[in-house]
Amino acid sequence: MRYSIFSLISQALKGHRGWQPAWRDAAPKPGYDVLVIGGGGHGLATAYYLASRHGISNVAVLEKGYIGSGNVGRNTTIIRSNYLLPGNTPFYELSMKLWEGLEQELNYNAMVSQRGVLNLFHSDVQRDAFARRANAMRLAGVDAAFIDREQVRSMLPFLDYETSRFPIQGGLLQGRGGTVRHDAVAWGYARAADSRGVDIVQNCEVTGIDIVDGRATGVQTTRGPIKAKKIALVVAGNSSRLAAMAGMRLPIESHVLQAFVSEGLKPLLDCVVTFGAGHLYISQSDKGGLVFGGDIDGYNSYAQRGNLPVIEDVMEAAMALWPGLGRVRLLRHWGGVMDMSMDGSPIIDHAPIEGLYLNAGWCYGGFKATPASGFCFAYLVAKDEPHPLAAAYRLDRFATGRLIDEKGVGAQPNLH
Amino acid sequence: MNAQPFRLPSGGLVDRTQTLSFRFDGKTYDGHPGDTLASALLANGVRLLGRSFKYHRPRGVLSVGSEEPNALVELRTGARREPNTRATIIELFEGLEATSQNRWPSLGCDFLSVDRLAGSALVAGFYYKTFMWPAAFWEKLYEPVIRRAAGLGRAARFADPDHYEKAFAFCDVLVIGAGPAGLSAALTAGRSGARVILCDEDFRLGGRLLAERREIDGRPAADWVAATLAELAALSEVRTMLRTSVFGLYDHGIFGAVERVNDHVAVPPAHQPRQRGWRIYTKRAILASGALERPIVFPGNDRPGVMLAGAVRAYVNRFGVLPGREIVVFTTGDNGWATVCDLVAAGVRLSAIVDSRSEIDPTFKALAERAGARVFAGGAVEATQGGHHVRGVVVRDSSGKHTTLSCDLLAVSNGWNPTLHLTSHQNGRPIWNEDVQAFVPGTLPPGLAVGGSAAGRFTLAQALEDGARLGREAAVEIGFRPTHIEPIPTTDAETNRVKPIWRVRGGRGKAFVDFQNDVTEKDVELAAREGFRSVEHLKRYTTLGMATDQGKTSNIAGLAIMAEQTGRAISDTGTTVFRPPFTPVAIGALAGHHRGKDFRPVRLAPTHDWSREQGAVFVETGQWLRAQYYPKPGEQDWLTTVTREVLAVRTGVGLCDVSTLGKIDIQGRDTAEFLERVYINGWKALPVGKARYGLMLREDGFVMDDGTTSRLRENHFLMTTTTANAGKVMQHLEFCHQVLWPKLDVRMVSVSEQWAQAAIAGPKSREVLRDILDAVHDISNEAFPYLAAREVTVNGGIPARLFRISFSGELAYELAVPADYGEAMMRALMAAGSPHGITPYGTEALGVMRLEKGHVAGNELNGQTTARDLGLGKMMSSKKDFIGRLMARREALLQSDRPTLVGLRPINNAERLRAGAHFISMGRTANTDNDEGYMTSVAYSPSLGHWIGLGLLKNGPRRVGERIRAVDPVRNSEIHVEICSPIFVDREGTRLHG
Amino acid sequence: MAEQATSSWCRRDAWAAIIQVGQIGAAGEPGVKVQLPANLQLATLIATTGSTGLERITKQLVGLDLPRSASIALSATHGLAWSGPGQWMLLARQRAGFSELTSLLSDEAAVSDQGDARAALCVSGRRAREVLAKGAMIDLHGKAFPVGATALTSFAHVGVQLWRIKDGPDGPAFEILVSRSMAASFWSWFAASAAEFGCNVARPG
Amino acid sequence: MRIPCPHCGARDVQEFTYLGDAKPRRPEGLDATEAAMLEYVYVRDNPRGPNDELWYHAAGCRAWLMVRRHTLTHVIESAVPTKSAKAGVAA
Ligand SMILES: Cc1cc2nc3c(=O)[nH]c(=O)nc-3n(C[C@H](O)[C@H](O)[C@H](O)COP(=O)(O)OP(=O)(O)OC[C@H]3O[C@@H](n4cnc5c(N)ncnc54)[C@H](O)[C@@H]3O)c2cc1C
Ligand SMILES: NC(=O)c1ccc[n+]([C@@H]2O[C@H](COP(=O)([O-])OP(=O)(O)OC[C@H]3O[C@@H](n4cnc5c(N)ncnc54)[C@H](O)[C@@H]3O)[C@@H](O)[C@H]2O)c1
Ligand SMILES: Cc1cc2nc3c(=O)[nH]c(=O)nc-3n(C[C@H](O)[C@H](O)[C@H](O)COP(=O)(O)O)c2cc1C
Ligand SMILES: [Zn+2]
Repeated sequence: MRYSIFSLISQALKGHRGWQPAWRDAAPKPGYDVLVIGGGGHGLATAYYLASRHGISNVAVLEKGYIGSGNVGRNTTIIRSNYLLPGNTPFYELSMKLWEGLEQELNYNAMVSQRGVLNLFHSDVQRDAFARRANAMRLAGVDAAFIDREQVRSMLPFLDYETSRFPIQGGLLQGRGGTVRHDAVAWGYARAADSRGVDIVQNCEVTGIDIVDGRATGVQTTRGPIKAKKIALVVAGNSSRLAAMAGMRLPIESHVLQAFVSEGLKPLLDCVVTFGAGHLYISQSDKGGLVFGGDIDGYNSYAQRGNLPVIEDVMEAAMALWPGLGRVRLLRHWGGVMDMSMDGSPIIDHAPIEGLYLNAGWCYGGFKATPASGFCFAYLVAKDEPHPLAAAYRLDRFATGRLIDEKGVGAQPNLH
Repeated sequence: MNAQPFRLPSGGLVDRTQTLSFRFDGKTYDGHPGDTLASALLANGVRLLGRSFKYHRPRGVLSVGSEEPNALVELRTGARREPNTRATIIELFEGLEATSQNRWPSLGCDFLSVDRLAGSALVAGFYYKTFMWPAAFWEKLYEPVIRRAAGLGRAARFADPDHYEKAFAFCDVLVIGAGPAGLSAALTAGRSGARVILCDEDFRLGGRLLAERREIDGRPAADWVAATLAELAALSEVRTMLRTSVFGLYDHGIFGAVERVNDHVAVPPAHQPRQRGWRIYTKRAILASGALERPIVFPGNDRPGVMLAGAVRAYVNRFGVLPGREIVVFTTGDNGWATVCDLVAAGVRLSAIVDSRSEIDPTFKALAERAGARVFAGGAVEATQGGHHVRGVVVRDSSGKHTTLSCDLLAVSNGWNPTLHLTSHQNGRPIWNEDVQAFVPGTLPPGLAVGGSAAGRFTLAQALEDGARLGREAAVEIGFRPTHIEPIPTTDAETNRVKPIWRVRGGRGKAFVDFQNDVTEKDVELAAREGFRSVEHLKRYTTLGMATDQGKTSNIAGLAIMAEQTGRAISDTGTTVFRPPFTPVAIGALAGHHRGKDFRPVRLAPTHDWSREQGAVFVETGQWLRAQYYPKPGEQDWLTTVTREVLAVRTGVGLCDVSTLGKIDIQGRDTAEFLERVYINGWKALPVGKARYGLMLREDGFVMDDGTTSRLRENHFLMTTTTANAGKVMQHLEFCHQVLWPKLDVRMVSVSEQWAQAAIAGPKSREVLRDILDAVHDISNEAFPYLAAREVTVNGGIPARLFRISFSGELAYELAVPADYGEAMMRALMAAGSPHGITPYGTEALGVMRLEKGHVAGNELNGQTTARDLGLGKMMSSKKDFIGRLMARREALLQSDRPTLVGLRPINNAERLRAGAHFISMGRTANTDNDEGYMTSVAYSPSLGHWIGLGLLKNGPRRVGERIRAVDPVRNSEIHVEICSPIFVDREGTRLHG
Repeated sequence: MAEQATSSWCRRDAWAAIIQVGQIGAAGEPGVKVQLPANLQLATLIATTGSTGLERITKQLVGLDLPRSASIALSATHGLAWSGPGQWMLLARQRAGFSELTSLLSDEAAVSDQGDARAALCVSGRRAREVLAKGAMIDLHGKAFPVGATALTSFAHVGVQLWRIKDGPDGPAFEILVSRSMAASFWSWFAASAAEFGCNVARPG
Repeated sequence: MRIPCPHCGARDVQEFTYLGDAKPRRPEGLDATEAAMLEYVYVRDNPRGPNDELWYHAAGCRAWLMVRRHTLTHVIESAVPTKSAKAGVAA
């Protein structure tokens, strides 16, 4: 059923008895043209674009838990395309464009909200680096503005301008950046993919990958074996585990990133703001909770939960940036397992095994990439050639030296 | 009006000898010490305390603890305003001021309350289905409206004036909860000699015993509590912490807790924090957190005056408050009868008791008779009546007949949920227990045991028994020996049978599952219908359990209804994950002292005060504050100052503090070999008494850091690093030594803090130094040439180190003395230099001069550049292995068109360059495809009279002489520049060697 | 090297302009007492791997056994604090003779002067442990941290080494070394933490 | 987390910095191949289970430790100085 104000009102009058499931809870068929492993944002988007752009709808998305149980359902919802390096900028801008038309495309309101992302800087070195980045954005046709301390103050008067250890000097503002209702992204893609014939199979964990004569032919799952012509791995924090099933090792480590939400508050923060002198970003959700993120915990982990030092670190930064938060209470915090790559950038490429495709390495920044990742990955899987805007995300870039290291910290995932 | 009309004439743990005056929504009321805001308001007959999130429904007090979903207020005012504060746990103090929230214009008359019709469209997830057309309307219209409706309370607008702190505690056994289970656990563990911490979030210890009329060993339970507390107080290794919520369980037995040190007073006393955030390190922990009573889902169940039966008991017994006068009890188990019993004991009559069970125990029947109450066995409440609070209920009896009863309090009970949240913090899953009709703890994290109600063992006898046993077991497990075993106290009889019902069917109107987020049974049904059947989907789609109470009272009904909708058992449906914090924690308490200037330590050079005296403006460099420039009176802008400083160095002599550089003392037979491996260039041939510039790479082939390293003796080197990278380099060297090459005899230690160091630069620098050094030291050009490095003495024997190195390109020295002498050194140099016009200069002038000389620094050493990129490729030795050697050879890193270091000068000398501008060839469109690099650093060169820059440019060095565009769209500028050598001044280095 | 400091070259230790002598925080009998040791001399000693020479010579020169685990050997004049595997902090309570002493050790160890690299303070008083517990992520309970124990750790983001010296009249006493550059930040935290107990600061001589 | 430093005793994880997998051995010397170095620098097992890791007691004794820690439960089995564990040392 199409969603609209009219269907909503007509259902309201009927006691909402006529709504259909947003997607079928499909049982796996014996075989598919394409198996997408991983029912996160990227996997569901991949399935949707395979069906909608490439006419490939004999597709199943296999998800070990419930869809959206991974990072798409636990991130801080920030979208932006303020990247520095040429391998990244156009790709993230494609994603931003896809976000901008997402609701109409999916007939699902994922609440894409372009409320602006403001990155603060606190030193001259940082200012120069941000200027470089802002200009790179503008050269790529991405919106970027450089604002000074007084402009920051007029936007966010409650931040600390008087006593702060690292005074705010200014900020890089991307007006088109913002937030998106995370769960709705998974649900919206799932519903749209399902309506095009894609099977969404939940509670189906892939436990093995069948490789015959160097070719991937199917998978073993907790719901039985499934054959496939092509297999697309999109499992974020579990990428190394799936790769291991195919005998591969990746330039990836799994790390935990925590996120935090405060009790619901009347609106007080309109944009997304990041603190440049510590690890912290804050936005306010449509429900009123302040959503915080910070640094990763810093060690390999599959635990989906973090520890106190980083919690305190994030809250110290919050108080340093915004001293009025002292009496705001933290409601909940949780963690996600992220696929931290060795240069901090993603991989969208063929695996060295025929029939196997790899989408991984999104670190803590892959939510914003969801539409473009699905779009470009579907392109790769369908056409067996990389999408031009994702061509830099090759697996062999570590060997060739064509790294995409935005932060310049080198082959140490916990520093990206 | 009668003051506190609902206060019982006697009883309770409030201090009636004192009266506290407080305000709610502008009206003044009285209460007593020992009250909570909720009990005091109830005593005054105030029932309407708040409005719900979505529908703005009137809400009152449901519970008596931190699980409260409804009675949320804004506490205090101004910068101390605290939104969403639970009236049920706010301790009353004189002058307390609270305001209702989420209503407009007033609590009684809220225009935002949603009527039936609109309410029927605002079902779970309605926003996903609409507001999509026209696309532009979302940001401009729909979303702002939705957002305005968001949230409950208002955060303070100003900086929090109170202080917070952190603290760390260590114990053998942590006991969480000081009810009967926790008290006896603390007692047995404590008696064995173990170090025990007993925490309770309440402001009085005793747990449910404070709320109940129970007997222990034949005496009132309060006596046992008092005796136990007295014994605990006498045990020196037992520490009791009141008002302390344990909010999270983290890895390896570490708990987070928050102590509300001064929330029970209007303003924290001088020198005291408002709250303290604790990290508690434990060997064992016992969770004795009790249980939370469950409400019942039926239409109108959210109206003020509907209260948990156990809470009613607590208000009566602990606070001496009768929350209503015409009382109906609606229960699905024995617990409702306990309330009847206590009301009767307090001399209160009841209207009716509705028990959903068809069989009623004869003793209960007798009790009802004494209460003068009608009994509806097998009945249910189908609706409540009233406006802002309950005035009546509609009861359906076992035959289906409806009776309307007037009442102003409906006590409900549907059994209890163990407070097992902390057992889930490490991903443990609770399991459904049919016997007790509740989820009980599943797999426990290492070191944690659960007892009493928290384990689903709901009787007092079980609580006492569990506590005693677990306390002893914990102590024994970590090696303590209990002395003698005291008998477990006996208790009066108690029954706790329950047959929960997850919703009352048949009624009309909204039946709430989650009170705060306004999730109704219909929303759960809708979620099931639309395929959101996993409990986690249910939660996210309907927001069930996502409010400030985290569904402590609501989750169970939600999942039970989902189970029923999907034909699954409750055990198969499962619960959502509980995450920390157990109750919301103020951000201030987690940050502690670390805000404002104390956010992170600041590092000050030993010469800091001297620089300040000289009028320095300071700049953050990593954690350090460094003197950036030294303005003189009358100098209008920094450029004037910096230009003066640079010219002073270039023509006379200048003095700059460089103490912040990292300094690593490296000694041992293999030091030279070690340096060979960590630096790209050679070290073995460096003579004693000489310094050399070194560059080190990361193993991935990119530049890590640079600096000069001096050979002080055969096996003793002193390495310097950049200020920013000092810690990183030290760690890297320790890695190389301890992990990669443990066999090498190298021993290193950071001496960064030991030495104050000053650069004395400029043609007159030698003269100045001569005055300072003890006469024995010959520093003529011959005796102390460029790159000489030696231990010397000053002022008659003070040990010092002298290096002839230069970042500025002038004849220059760096002199290091023990840090205590740092300031004296600066003063002495100033005095010695005054005939030559010695001028202090800061990092800004230093930056100008290094740029004039083409020296790379932070902006170029950004982790993305290789030695080749920086024009230093030739330094890479081919005769030895070193860190980063192989990875630096990767194909793309050798490509000739990689951006490489060049100098840039404006074609129009008047134009100012900007770091961060990108390079585009003349005639090309400014876009990513044509982007050829960027300007890394710029400065105004007083020597040349125009701006100069360093940049990384594709094919750079081969393009010297070419003109290109430096575009800076974010600052609306574009400047044409000429590519030149990065060395702008004294290319031959004559000044340096002079 | 004999050093004849003249008036123009005054020493200025790390606490100058940071700490003021007197009472801070709550008035009345101070719960915490701070003493700033004067003339404390320090040097890092790192032994050659496998060599036992250092053990012998320290015993000979200062009469103390080189601690093999996280503890400190103390005499009235000297101390040897374990400060990492194969590393010690040598301390002397007076300036005279220290450079001669370290040069005698330099055959058996890499010696680096650190006397100016640290700001030292001694904390005692009834509430000493409570103040330190506001920053110490280590257990300072008498059993876990007896007299003579030492630890390298951090307080409130500032790296420290501390050890427990002989108990004072009102309970345990600790000596703490703080990185010199962070002395001001350390003190800001310490003063705020000690204020509720009342804190008396003294500087001998 | 608390890491049981063999020198200092159990200490909060906050005192440590993390480097990662301790298994890869640096290919040493002028004969080392680029391919081997590539593996060493970039490729990881990243197991969900016990993992040998390099930790540095930065705020403590400054020793590099090899810690065997479970990446799902975070339970630590052992922690030894790398010097005795030979982590990362050329074979
Ligand atoms: C706390 C946090 C904050 C973040 N904040 C942001 C942000 O603000 N902005 C941003 O852009 N990015 C952010 N990210 C990153 C972003 O969420 C992720 O990069 C992105 O969601 C990853 O893609 P995904 O949605 O496909 O992953 P996931 O949602 O993790 O999808 C992977 C799916 O694969 C499934 N799976 C795994 N193994 C198997 C198997 N064997 N069989 C079947 N299924 C399997 C998993 O269950 C999971 O559902 C954040 C991440 C976290 C954890
Ligand atoms: N009849 C029944 O069905 C029934 C049900 C439940 C409880 N009870 C009665 O309740 C009592 C149970 O004793 P008990 O000791 O198990 O529990 P309790 O409820 O008496 O005590 C639990 C204590 O833990 C504290 N607490 C909970 N979580 C905390 C946290 N995270 N941090 C700090 N403090 C926390 C609470 O403030 C409370 O004081 C018995 O008297 C029993 O009879 C009876
Ligand atoms: C942007 C965002 C906002 C959230 N807001 C809330 C909230 O208001 N209340 C709440 O209980 N949880 C909130 N959560 C957290 C979820 O409840 C949940 O913890 C998270 O999705 C991770 O799932 P898990 O805890 O089940 O592992 C939010 C999560 C995200 C990503
Ligand atoms: Zn250690």
